[in-house]
Amino acid sequence: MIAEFSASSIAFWLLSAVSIGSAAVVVFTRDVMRLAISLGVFFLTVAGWYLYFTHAFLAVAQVFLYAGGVLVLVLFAIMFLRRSKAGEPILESRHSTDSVVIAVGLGFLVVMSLRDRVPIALPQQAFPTTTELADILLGPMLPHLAAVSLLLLVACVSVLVVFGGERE
Amino acid sequence: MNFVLVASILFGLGLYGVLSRRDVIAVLASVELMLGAATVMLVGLAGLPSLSSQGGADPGTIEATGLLLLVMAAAAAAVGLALLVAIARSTGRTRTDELTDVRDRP
Amino acid sequence: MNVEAWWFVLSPVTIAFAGGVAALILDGWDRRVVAIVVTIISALVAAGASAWLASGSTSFVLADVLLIDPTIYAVWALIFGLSALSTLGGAVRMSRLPAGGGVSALVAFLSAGSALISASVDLLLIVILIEVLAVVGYGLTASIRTSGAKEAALKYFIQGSVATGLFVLGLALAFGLLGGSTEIAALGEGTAQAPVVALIVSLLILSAFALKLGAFPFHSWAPDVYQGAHPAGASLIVVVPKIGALSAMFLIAEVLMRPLEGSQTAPLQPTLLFSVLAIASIIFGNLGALRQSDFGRMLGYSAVAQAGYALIALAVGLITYPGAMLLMTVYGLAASTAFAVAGALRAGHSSWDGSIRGMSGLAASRPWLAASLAVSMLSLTGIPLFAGFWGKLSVFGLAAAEGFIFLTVAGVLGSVFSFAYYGAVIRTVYFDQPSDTRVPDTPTSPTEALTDTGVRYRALPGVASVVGAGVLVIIGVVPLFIGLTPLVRFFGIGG
Amino acid sequence: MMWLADNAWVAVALPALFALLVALVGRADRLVAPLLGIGSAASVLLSGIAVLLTVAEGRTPAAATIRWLPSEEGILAIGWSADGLVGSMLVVVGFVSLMVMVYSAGYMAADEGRVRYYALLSLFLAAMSLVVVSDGLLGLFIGWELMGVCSYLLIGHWTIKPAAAAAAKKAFLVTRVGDVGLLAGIVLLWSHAGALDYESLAAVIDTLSPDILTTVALLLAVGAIGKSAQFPLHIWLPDAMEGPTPVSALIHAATMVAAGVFLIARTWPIYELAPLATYVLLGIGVATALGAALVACVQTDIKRVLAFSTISQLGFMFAALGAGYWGVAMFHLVTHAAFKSLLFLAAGSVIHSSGTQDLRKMGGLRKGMQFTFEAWTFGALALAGIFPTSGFFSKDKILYIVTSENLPAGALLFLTTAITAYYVARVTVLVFFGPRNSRKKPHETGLAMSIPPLILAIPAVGLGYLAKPSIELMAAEYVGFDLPVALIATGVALLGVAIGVFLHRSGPSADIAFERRLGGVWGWIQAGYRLDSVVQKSVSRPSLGLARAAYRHIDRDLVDRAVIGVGSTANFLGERLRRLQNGDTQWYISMGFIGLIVLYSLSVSWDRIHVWLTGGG
Repeated sequence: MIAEFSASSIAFWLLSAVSIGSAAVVVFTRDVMRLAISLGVFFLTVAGWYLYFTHAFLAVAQVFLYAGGVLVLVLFAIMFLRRSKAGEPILESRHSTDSVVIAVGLGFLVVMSLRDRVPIALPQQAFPTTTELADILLGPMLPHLAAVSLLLLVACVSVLVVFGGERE
Repeated sequence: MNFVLVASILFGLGLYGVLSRRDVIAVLASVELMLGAATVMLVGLAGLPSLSSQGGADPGTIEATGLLLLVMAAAAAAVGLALLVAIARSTGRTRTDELTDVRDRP
Repeated sequence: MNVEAWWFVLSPVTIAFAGGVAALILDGWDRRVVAIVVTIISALVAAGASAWLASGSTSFVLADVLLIDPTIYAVWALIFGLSALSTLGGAVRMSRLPAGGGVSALVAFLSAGSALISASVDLLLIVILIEVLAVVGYGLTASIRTSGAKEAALKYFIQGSVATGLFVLGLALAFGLLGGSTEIAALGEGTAQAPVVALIVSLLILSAFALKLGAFPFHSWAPDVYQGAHPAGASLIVVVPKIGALSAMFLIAEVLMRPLEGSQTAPLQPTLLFSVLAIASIIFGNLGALRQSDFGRMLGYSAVAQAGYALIALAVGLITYPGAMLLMTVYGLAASTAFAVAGALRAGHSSWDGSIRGMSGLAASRPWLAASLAVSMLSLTGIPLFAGFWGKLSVFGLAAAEGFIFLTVAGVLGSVFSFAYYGAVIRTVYFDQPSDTRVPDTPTSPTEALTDTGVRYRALPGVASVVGAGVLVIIGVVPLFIGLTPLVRFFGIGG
Repeated sequence: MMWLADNAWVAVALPALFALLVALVGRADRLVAPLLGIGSAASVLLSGIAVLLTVAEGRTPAAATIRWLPSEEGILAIGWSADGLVGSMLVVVGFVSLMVMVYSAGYMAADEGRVRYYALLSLFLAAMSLVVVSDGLLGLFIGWELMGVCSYLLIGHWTIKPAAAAAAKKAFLVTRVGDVGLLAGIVLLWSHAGALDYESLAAVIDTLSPDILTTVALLLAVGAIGKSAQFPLHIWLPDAMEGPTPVSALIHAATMVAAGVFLIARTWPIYELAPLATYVLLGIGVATALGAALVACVQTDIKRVLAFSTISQLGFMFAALGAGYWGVAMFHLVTHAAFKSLLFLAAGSVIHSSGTQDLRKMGGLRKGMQFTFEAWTFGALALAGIFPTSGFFSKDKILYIVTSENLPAGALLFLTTAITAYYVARVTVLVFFGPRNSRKKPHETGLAMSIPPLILAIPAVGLGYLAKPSIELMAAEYVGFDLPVALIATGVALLGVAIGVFLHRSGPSADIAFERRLGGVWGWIQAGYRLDSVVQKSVSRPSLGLARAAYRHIDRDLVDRAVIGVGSTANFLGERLRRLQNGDTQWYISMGFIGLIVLYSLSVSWDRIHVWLTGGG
């Protein structure tokens, strides 16, 4: 056991513990600000996982996009909702066995299906440069990139359709 | 085991949150947990050396795929939050058990 | 591979997309009616271009992720044609929305995304495009801004996001464990070594598709959205993406699932899975539709049953692909016609509450609308002489010929049963006396006329419904004399 | 003319075209819609005459096939073919519908839904012609369904009457039960024979196993029973009398209800190899003939008497089929079409003139309605089977073949003949003789309505002399005249007439006396043995036994609300189902995941389930 105690495995255990812990807080907490903070921590640990898998650029993008973008949106939404209701919103859950069974069942199903297929080995890969990334995104994955830009446009228009254009 | 187990646990936690949380904002946060877990699973699995030696994906493709999924999920999250704010503004209701106007009436 | 001509290959999609962008800009100038007209015209041009390209014989592969051949062009022509019809059907209501140009732009983007999805052979591209369709769906559902519509949109969003999560998880497993690629053809090679992984991947991805298709047990959003959404939106949300999703489901079923059927080690039984889903959808959809009082909700449940008929084709296999596309298309046409009638009613009888009861006496006050509605209901039931009959015949007929007697019987019984609620609409429209509470045809007020183009604009949804009904009858009658072959060849076999 | 014979599809296309024209321009003038209707009837009649002339020359009219699906077997093909049987049927349909169209010009002159009426009637003609000229079961089925829809809409023509709407729905649903049987038969036949056109079927039919053939024959018979209103699916026909009287004459007496007999005649090669099915036909035919005749004796509504009499006469045709002589059945179909449509049209005039359908309120109508009375008398004599009318000849042949095939069945049919003569005499006496019970002065109802019954009287009387040539034109086995049977039948019928005239000569008082004496039995027969509810239960219970336990709680409630039990049970299930759609998103998602997990488990353990299901084999 001690022999395996490398820097990499410390990172693995640490990441596992923090990501599961923060996710659990998001799912179970009754306080809305704790939820927002734990969600931020979770987003950061996801970035940590990407780093662990040697995808530094992805990790940076995750931090910018989620910890920086989505989390701010969530905070705005929370503050807006707070303003619309009197007092501190307390989050409620309906803990029931069937939800537990479904969630555990699905996780079990995935893990059992992959049981024999996933080798226990650490990912070791070359670090792609951003130039390579750009070449791929503008080369073979150009259709995907175009589709994502269509998605962004569509998302903006959807928000416009729900909110915009009100005169009077 | 390894990160597959962790990602599955995260996905299951997110799913549990979606199913059990009463407040839509918490449900949306749980959806983010699911998507994050799934992306971690993708990046991790695709990078395993024994699998990529079969002629699988190169690191650049994995990273590009992950990036596109990130942007996709973020865009969807923004629309979801906008919908939540819209309905909160018009009805003041933000809980799933309050949002049951549209349904079959016995 | 013909990279030089990509703009040529994708020209229909580009035209529709450009129409959407133009509509957005016009909406910014608050020229909503012009914006709507522009999207209708661009959709018609895109449909024409697709039909013209479909008559050619060249196939194109773009960047290994888009596979475009005459069959796909034929599907595109239908998608863009339906898009034009739906926009026409919802035009009046759309023009009254604060961001009406944006709504018509969304419709254009929706048709462009659906067209791309039907041509795509790459899981990553499919998941992104599905998300495009979903986001358009959320926007269109909420666009009329009633609290019910917003609620339906939010619930649709939550269910759709969970489905996206499932799809991404499935994509992760496929990408990581079935060959390190997102191309569906490449995934097929990995399935033989890892049947259990292929099973879970297929189930996760199919769940997401079942949600798009509105099939049991992921159908629950359909009645809410059909009821809550904008008429043009509803017909598109539920019609056009289904054509794309069905096409992609066939691809996945054939590549990822079918090769494993019958082998001793494989746990994957695509025929069994699709049969169970098909029968459950038929039962749930039909029973659910039976006692609905809201017209949109009834259509929503009946759509679940129609998805069940399409799933029969999936259970039978690739041989029924053209039949399934025909079934889905004529369903879409009939549903669009029905929604166009609803759009016309909303435009004319602003007091119409959306209920079937509220349509009573329509035959006397607006005979053409009533006739269009009757045609679309008969076509949905699958009565001979209407287009729906050929769709069902080509699916059920092949199912029976391939020995799937049980599924055929389920489908036929479901169709017979469905007349109970489709026929009830016809009875209400033609036979029932109008209830006292119904306010008669409201006169045209200055705000309603909206004559910025100088057209008698209120008539547009009615025109759309009559056009749709006419096409339904033509498709229904013409094969009696020339046979179904040309129609089926249009969808890619027999040629 | 020859061109018409070789292109039988015209008989379908022209009425369909006229139907469309009526819908489009029918409002232009009062005469447009009736004239177009007459045109569609005439086109069917001309087609039929052309076909018969060609067949009489000894030539077979041309046939052709269009393939629908480009599959190798070519199974999904539709086409037309014509022979003597088709020609006779077309002539019957065309002639009767021509008379009905002319009659309707008077009867429906003031009706607001006139245009819809003529459009639907023309469309119905197109559908009926499709059933007749189609060269295979597929085309037949399409026309069959379309007829059902037209009939549904025509019964419900007067939608102000709730009874009409309910009757329309009931007719549609009950015949659909038969249609499911027909469809199942077609699918089964197709999966084993690989073809659906009569020509290919005749070629391969010997190679099929007798079990399959018997099953197919029985399933097709279920369809025929539904359409031809035979026991136990006859319950829709009496209610269908809520529609306009000309519709009753055309659809519910002469053409559509005869489609069942035609179906069996057309698929006769199958029945030749399935003796069990012919026994069933014989049994159902005799039972229906006798049972319906008894009910007809106690009805007080003139149209319901005729409706039950139609059921009974169709029973005679089924008995003839069951005895193995389809040509005889078809001949009775032809004569019955003539005299029954005549009776219906005359009854329509009577109703129009007296303003009621109730026999007890009529009487003494002979004075003032001379033409109608004469026409009625010819029709009544034919129905009663009195020499020398057509009904005498066709019924005599049926009695003869059934008696020689199965003596008890023949005896029952003789009894039925007597009862038929009795109720015919009863209706005639109650309507036209005796004291006048209505304040309204009887009057003729205009040329358009009094001429058609008189024209119909010609075939009703004279067709009997054409028995040999017409059966031979259809290429069926001819049965000669049998003197002993004819004598007995005539005697029995005259006895029935005598009793009927004797009992009812002084008005409806005999009915009242009977009713007092018989009490509950009388009411039981009058309600058609209360078979309605029995059939409803026997149809609903087996098909949806699931809900039986719950059914008990709300039985009364559901039976009242829904037309038949199938519908109500489905409603009940639908109601339960709606509780699933409770507005809770999270529950919806749970439902999806439960489904996902179940599908996974099913898939993974399918091998074991399969082994378990097949008992280890």
